[in-house]
Amino acid sequence: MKRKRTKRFGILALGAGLLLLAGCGANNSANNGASPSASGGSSQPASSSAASGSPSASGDGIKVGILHSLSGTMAISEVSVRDAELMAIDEINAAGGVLGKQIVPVVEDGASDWPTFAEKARKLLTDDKVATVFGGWTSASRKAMLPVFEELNGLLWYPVQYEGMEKSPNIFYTGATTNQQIVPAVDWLLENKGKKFYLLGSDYVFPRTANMIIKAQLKAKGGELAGEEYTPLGHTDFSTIISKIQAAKPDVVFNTLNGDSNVAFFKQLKDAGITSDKLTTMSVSVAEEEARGIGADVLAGHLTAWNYFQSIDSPENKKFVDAYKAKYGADRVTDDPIEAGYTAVYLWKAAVEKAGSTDVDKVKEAAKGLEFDAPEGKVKIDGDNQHLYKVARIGEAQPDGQFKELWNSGDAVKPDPYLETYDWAAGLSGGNG
Amino acid sequence: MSVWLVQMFNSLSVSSILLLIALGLAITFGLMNVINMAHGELIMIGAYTAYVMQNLFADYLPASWFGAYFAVAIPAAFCVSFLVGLALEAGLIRFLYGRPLDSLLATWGVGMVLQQLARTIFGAPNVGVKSPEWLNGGLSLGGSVLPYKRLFIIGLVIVTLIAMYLYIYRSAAGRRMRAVMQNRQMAACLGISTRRVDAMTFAIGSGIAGVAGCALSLIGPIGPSLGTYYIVDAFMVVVLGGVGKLLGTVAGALGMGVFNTYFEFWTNASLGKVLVFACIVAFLQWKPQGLVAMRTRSLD
Amino acid sequence: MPWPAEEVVLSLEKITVEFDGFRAVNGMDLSLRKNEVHFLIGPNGAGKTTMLDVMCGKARPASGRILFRDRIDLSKKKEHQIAQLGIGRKFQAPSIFSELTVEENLALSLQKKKGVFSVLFARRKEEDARAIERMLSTIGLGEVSGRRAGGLSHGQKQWLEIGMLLIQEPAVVLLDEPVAGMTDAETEKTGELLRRISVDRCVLVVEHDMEFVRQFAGKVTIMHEGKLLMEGTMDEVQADARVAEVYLGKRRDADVVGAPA
Amino acid sequence: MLLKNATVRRKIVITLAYAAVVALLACAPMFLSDFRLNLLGKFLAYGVVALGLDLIWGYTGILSLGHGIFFGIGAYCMAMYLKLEATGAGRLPDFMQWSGVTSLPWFWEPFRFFGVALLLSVLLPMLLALLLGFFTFRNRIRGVYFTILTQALVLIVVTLMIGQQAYTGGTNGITGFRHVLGFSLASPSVKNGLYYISAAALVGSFLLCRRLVRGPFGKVLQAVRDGQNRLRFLGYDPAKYQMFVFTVSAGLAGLAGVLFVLQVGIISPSMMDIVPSIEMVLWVAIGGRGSLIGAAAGALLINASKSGLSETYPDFWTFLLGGLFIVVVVFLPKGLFGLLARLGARMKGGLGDAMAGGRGRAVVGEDHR
Repeated sequence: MKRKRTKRFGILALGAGLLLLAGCGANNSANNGASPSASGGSSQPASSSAASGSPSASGDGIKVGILHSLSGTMAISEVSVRDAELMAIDEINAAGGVLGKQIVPVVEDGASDWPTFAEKARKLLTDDKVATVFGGWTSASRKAMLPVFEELNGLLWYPVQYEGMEKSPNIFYTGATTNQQIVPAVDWLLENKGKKFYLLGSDYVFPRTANMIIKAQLKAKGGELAGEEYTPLGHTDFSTIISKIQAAKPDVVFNTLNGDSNVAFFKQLKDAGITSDKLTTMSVSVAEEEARGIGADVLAGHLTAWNYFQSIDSPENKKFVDAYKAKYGADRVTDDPIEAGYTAVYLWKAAVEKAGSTDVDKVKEAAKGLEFDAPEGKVKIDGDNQHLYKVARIGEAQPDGQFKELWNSGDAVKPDPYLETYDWAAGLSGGNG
Repeated sequence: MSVWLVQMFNSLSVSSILLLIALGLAITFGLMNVINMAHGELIMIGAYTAYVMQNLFADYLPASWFGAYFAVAIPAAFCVSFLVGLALEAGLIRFLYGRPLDSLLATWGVGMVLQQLARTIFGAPNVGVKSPEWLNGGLSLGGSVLPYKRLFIIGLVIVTLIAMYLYIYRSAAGRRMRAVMQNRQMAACLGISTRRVDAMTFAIGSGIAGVAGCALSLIGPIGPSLGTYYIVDAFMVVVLGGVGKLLGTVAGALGMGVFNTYFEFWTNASLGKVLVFACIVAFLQWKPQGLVAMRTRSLD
Repeated sequence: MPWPAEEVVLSLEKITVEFDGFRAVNGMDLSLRKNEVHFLIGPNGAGKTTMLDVMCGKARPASGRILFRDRIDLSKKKEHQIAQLGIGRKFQAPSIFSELTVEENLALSLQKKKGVFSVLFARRKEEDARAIERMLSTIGLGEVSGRRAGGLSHGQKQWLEIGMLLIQEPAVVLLDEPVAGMTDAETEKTGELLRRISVDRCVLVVEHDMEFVRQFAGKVTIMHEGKLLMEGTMDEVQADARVAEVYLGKRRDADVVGAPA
Repeated sequence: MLLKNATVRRKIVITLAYAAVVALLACAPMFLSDFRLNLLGKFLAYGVVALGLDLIWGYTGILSLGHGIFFGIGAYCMAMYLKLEATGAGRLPDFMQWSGVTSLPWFWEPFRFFGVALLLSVLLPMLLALLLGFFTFRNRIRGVYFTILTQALVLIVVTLMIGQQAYTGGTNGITGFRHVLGFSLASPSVKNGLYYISAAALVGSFLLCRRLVRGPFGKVLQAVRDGQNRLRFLGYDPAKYQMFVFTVSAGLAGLAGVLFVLQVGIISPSMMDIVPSIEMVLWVAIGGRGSLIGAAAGALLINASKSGLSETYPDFWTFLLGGLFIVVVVFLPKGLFGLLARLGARMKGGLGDAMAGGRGRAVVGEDHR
């Protein structure tokens, strides 16, 4: 008898849960239904795909999605990018908005979990009907969101340097692809530091792909591979790897470690008595923000390759850095992905204004060849692959946590995600997926 | 030749770190049978205490004193984690004695909250700790360098271990603690306040986690998700060693550290980790009680 | 399968059991016969419970043989296999399934084929219900058959466990201090139960309560320090000087503790 | 007479409640947006895992923190099929191309066929569970030790999956699917269909689990939970029962993985790791262990609130959810479902219809090791 009663209440609970869900869903669709008023620019309401993310603007603003990890292991990097994107939105709104409307950010937490990124992207596009989304950090989160944006014909601005081999018609890549960061860095190292490379990375797709490219490049240009090592994400003891590096005696350690592992690696490298004058390291995932976590004294002298440093001396950058510090605190720093996220918002704004609409297809069309004076210098959207023309830079960490630029490419480098213009890279990409 | 020496030192160092993170757990899990998944977050609290101490010293004391911050940070980390542990025990753990698996789930929720709390207070990015000058550099030994920090951690583990031994086996408080852990009813009958002993024991285990976090700030990252990197390793050490035995925990840490270092040396970091864990799983099949078994004749 | 009244059902030869180098049982012999209530007594630490453990597979002998019906060597078998052969054990502390009802406890024991799939596709039969009904009245728990077993009194739990044993109709019943902690009335009731069940099977009882032992005219085996001290009727045992020496010498311990062996 | 009436009335109410739940599930597509329906479908898949976990934890007393891998293996098997289907004949999946693999590895070949993929996605987890169970349960590893062992297993599998990027897609996992059996995964009718399949799978799994926990078999499981050593001396071999339910439970997790990947469109090692594995257990703990409805409802409720809270409070939803976990686990050992049952019993108690001992059962949290 007891059991049966128990069961009955369980059923009630389940019913209540379903109702809750249903209510939640209904509520949302009601909200969306109530505010479908066409945006100022998009004269044709919803082209072919009525339900699929047809960009909309509510009466008083244009909704955009911000989708980064605010919890979990990736929050250490992504929260700052979100901050920069929100700052850009605030600035634009203060200056009158886009198409005379305010931008309304809808912030979601990707929770460092790739399926959650996909879920939230879908929610932003279908429930909130945002005009565009700024978000992602890891390649995995981008890969997870990509099918959603392609299916619903949404628009994603991805702000982080990555391993290339991709050009989705629904994504704008405002970070560097390999030929704007890794390839020039390797060339510079071969010329200035030595031929013998030791490749060290975290075990995920970016380091593995980057190293595959580097190996091909070394082979073509007379470099030598001293070793290749991957550590699990979150690896924190590098004593054995440092021993291996010491035994291999490379000229250069090319470091594609991610996040927390960098802190452990550089601290332990210094403790083992290996300083930057004894061994050159080149990192591609260590920026000003990471430098704070590592400790500026520890990192000093080590090299990094980026497209932006906080130390860049230009009026645009000064304005950006000052605004960021004023908004979030004097102790905060800017870095490449933060700048790329900030730039992305402005690029989208420029494209929308040029198109006179937030319609995805129109914005994409308008974005072709669009130029913008970003903090890193003039950037231009490549109409073909939707990446940015960027200046490649190499910097040296200073004891104050900033990077001193040692070299730059002068002109902005044309993005080439599949490395099609590099002979030695033939056969790497295996065709475009 | 020298590589082998260095590797021997490295395995000792890795073992000492594993032992340091596992010692607190050896108490809360080994003696009290509480599966504290927030142990990693207590380590994190210790690391952030080091960070706060550093900032206090840098801001309020003359620069010449800066090097001393770390010496203050260790007891401070112990105290902070101790207090957090005390609060945790009073508000939560005491309802969970005898329900080890429930304690696992509840403390996992605690870990979640503490992580987000750290993110709210200190910001999401990692923070940096400048290590004191007297711990920089290392002991040169035949062409290789034994970092002072790693030597310091080995020393710290030994000191902690001795302190724990003296407390548990040589002090009146430790005697009460063992009495309660072995036979709660009997101890209560003898007039021991089991509530107080429970609270103290859990808090001490937490405090040691704080010390571990403080030491780890020397060689690793300091961020909100710091604890997640260590928690499973810590449990493995305790289980491998044999629950309820301090000596077992030492043996477990040594075994795991040595195998991990050499496997990693021969293969790579990922495979090394897989091999170590596979060995532990296989070993526990063979000896479910761990390296140092505690014998009982009871049915369950 | 009928066999002569005097047939040995279970025989243990030169059994030695070690725990961490300590010899709990040292070269002990014991034979159990059908239709017999056999008492195993001795001071604390004599190895009585360990002998039961050996018989039911809980402890493995370091050396010696355990033969069931002259053919089957039990020392290689696992606990559940030994139980299925018809050797039932009742533990000292009542061990029943407290979340199940009294009736469910009995049904669990009654189940003939105990493999996963036999149980999964088992149908409860009319005769099973009758067998449970009978056992409930035998152990006097008919009134509480629907109650959660965990809520029973100590004595009721002991009877339930005995019932769970008997319903399997085992050839050998091993009881470890069945009346420990019982009231006088309960002890008496248990005694009656014991007499009834000794028909057609052999029963081995480890007991401290000499009064209780005396009520039965069965065979008594005395163990001391892991060895056989003597075997005989209660009268013979009481008259023996060696018994008096080891037993009286230790008597106080045996009476005071009476619990863990 | 009165009793009989009450019994009949209760039966009617129960039947009606079941009917209402099924009707609600059936009608959901009519009042939920595509996105919400997709979410609900995903939660239903989670419900299947929760049922399997409740079977081993709530009823048999085995706590597995490794169900993420069974879920993941099931999902990967289906994902491999979907990936090959999306890639097209004679071409390699994208991640293989950029990892330098030149021909399809042999173990990918069987996954060209939907039927094989579906079969393997249930059978492989079961096989792995059987293997693990065979060793651990026979060696009588249980309770906390088993739980920690499953965590080690998770680490092993996840690290291996990540390390073999060329064959598994590494941390990215496998994504970018288009069709299943020729139907476009993007089309609303296919999505509706998948939702109904998930609902049916949940109901089917529920019936299967109910079949297992009722009757003599369920009693043996409870006996394994409450005293497996004692059970041995009754002639049962607990290890076999543990192996059996553990295997069934793994199979359910694998099935859930299939439903997940079909609806979510991605599977990656992050879904198999320690965190999701613990979360799965929490669904059961919060819903109410030892009650199948509770477990399934827990999965739905927790995930619905996780989605809802993280949408409303992206910055501090973890506080709320973490707090909920703590409060429920500590103060409601039988979960929310147990609380409801208790309230129900109290209301009934006023009517003089509750049995004396009955209430204690729901209130007291027995320690299930």
